[in-house]
Amino acid sequence: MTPDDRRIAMRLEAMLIVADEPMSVVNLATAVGTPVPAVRVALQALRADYDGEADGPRRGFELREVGGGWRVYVREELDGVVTEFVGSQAPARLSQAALETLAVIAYKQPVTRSQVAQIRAVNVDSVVRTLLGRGLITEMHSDPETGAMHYGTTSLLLQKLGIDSVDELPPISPLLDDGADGFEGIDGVDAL
Amino acid sequence: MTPDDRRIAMRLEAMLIVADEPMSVVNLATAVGTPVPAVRVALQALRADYDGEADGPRRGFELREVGGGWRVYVREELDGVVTEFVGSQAPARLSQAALETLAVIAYKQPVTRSQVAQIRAVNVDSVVRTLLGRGLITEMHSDPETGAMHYGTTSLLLQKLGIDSVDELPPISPLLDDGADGFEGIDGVDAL
Amino acid sequence: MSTDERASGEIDEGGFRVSLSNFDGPFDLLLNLITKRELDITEVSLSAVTDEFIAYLADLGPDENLDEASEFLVVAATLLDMKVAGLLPQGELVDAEAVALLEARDLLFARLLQYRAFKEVSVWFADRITREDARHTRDVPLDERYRARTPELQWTVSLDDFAAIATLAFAPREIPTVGLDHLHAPQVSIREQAAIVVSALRTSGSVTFRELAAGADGPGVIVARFISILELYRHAAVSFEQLEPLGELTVRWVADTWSDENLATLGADYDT
Repeated sequence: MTPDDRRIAMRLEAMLIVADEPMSVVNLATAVGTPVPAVRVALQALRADYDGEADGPRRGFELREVGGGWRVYVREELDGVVTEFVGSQAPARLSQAALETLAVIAYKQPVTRSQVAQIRAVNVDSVVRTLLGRGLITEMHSDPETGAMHYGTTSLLLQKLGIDSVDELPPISPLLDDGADGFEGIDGVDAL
Repeated sequence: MTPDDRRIAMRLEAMLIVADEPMSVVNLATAVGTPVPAVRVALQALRADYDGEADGPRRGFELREVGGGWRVYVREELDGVVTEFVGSQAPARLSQAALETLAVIAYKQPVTRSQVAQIRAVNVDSVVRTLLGRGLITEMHSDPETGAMHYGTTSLLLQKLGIDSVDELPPISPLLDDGADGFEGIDGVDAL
Repeated sequence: MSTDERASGEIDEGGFRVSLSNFDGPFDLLLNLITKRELDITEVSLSAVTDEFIAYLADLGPDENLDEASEFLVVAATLLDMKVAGLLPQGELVDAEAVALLEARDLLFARLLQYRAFKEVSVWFADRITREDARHTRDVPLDERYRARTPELQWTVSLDDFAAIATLAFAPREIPTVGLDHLHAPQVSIREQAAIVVSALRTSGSVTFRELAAGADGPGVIVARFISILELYRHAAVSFEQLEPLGELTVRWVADTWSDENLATLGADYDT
């Protein structure tokens, strides 16, 4: 492998490690500033490398061409390790913090993480991840200006609560003097 | 490297590739079913491997120990390649007041707001609120007598600073040692 | 530019200078010299620094960037603390033991240097955060298939429970503070207290502060008497003598000319 090949491989690795969906060869070529055919060759070489077919060892991850793009995945034979760990980490019940965050999102949706954090006066990043993972909330749209993601609740939550729509959420009492201005747009609350 | 070492390394790679936050050595040890010391050794070896210090080539990604755990990052010299493509937005900057407050809390933790206010000679309530909302500091415990809340820094702050523990904070002006007698709580600084 | 240069450059702009018998220059340089032990802290006259500081504050226009002057807030707060500590030996703003341990001058400089150390290290924080923000980490959502074996979520919250949780979550989470509203401090007139002080001083010529404060009805009155003495000092009507830090403070009447007109304008700064 020439130093130039190695340079391309490193750049590809940098791109592939942050990509959260398969990246097309064309996109990768643009990103690393290398013609498409060379990128194609380099990707094949990386895949063989990770599979232990070059000089190095076989990796715990692999490079797969899926749906017209390339992406790093956990090597299939190791899926069990990940599944088991994820299962052991997920609590069967939601924590109080998770429930409160869920409640804020339910009543204020669509709402960004930082807006929730402001109301709760704590950082809610990991809780939001848990709720996403549990399918109780979902990403709705990102703000065109700031790019901040807005979250809302799912039909799974409605199902758990036994209601058909968020309109059926009970109105909450306006004990919030200054918090009240945060409720514009929520029917039911305005009505109070 | 024994086949057994290789097996551990592959399992670690599988876990690290799915992790969305720094993974503690303990969690990794649980996930791969290997004692902590062996995991620690394996992580060091992987880091050296990715850095091109083993037999293989230098990778476009690297393994970093940050915020109390291990996580895969794009190699710093290649951040430019990724930034252009990902087009990440700059996060909101902290004000000078927030930075100073953060510094006082980092070095003197656990510390109350009034202790911080005394050092900064201004009221720090709103700054503390901001830092809490950003998840950079957290409530640790309240004083059993006065009820005053003590604050400390979070692993998110360590991640933001790119360090693994508060021990890696730079030593602050040695002159502080002198006056320290009169200032309860500076002991932590001496320890640095 | 190093942290040091940046800090001093900034303060130089601020322009607080002191002129002492053994030092003449920017206050920041004075601190630097003390830090590097090129100037003995015990050779610095605290009262001279205080005078210069008050003069500096008086010249500060309303448009001055207070953020840059934050170091001087520390000076001001410390000077005030020392006054309070002298006024109320068991003062709460300063740990009485700390005051006893450190001479007043040491306290001022120790605090300043402490503040400064944190200010300097905050530059490191800013640099690190900026640098780390530019880093990219692998942050990819977990594939659905890994969740397959996740234990079923046990949902035990009823609709009403959920609303109750929402109410709790929306309740303003004020950072707890100790309210001072219940302290209905009666208004104390500095002018009235000054009249009492002036009358006592003109009668005796020289009185200790302890005597002046004796019989005062509550801390507010003591504070007002103390402030009135500071005001009288500004009018060059009194002088002080204090043989040792925190020792007995003797107030002496030195006014050549004094009329009740002076008294009428006294403490006007405190009028609201």
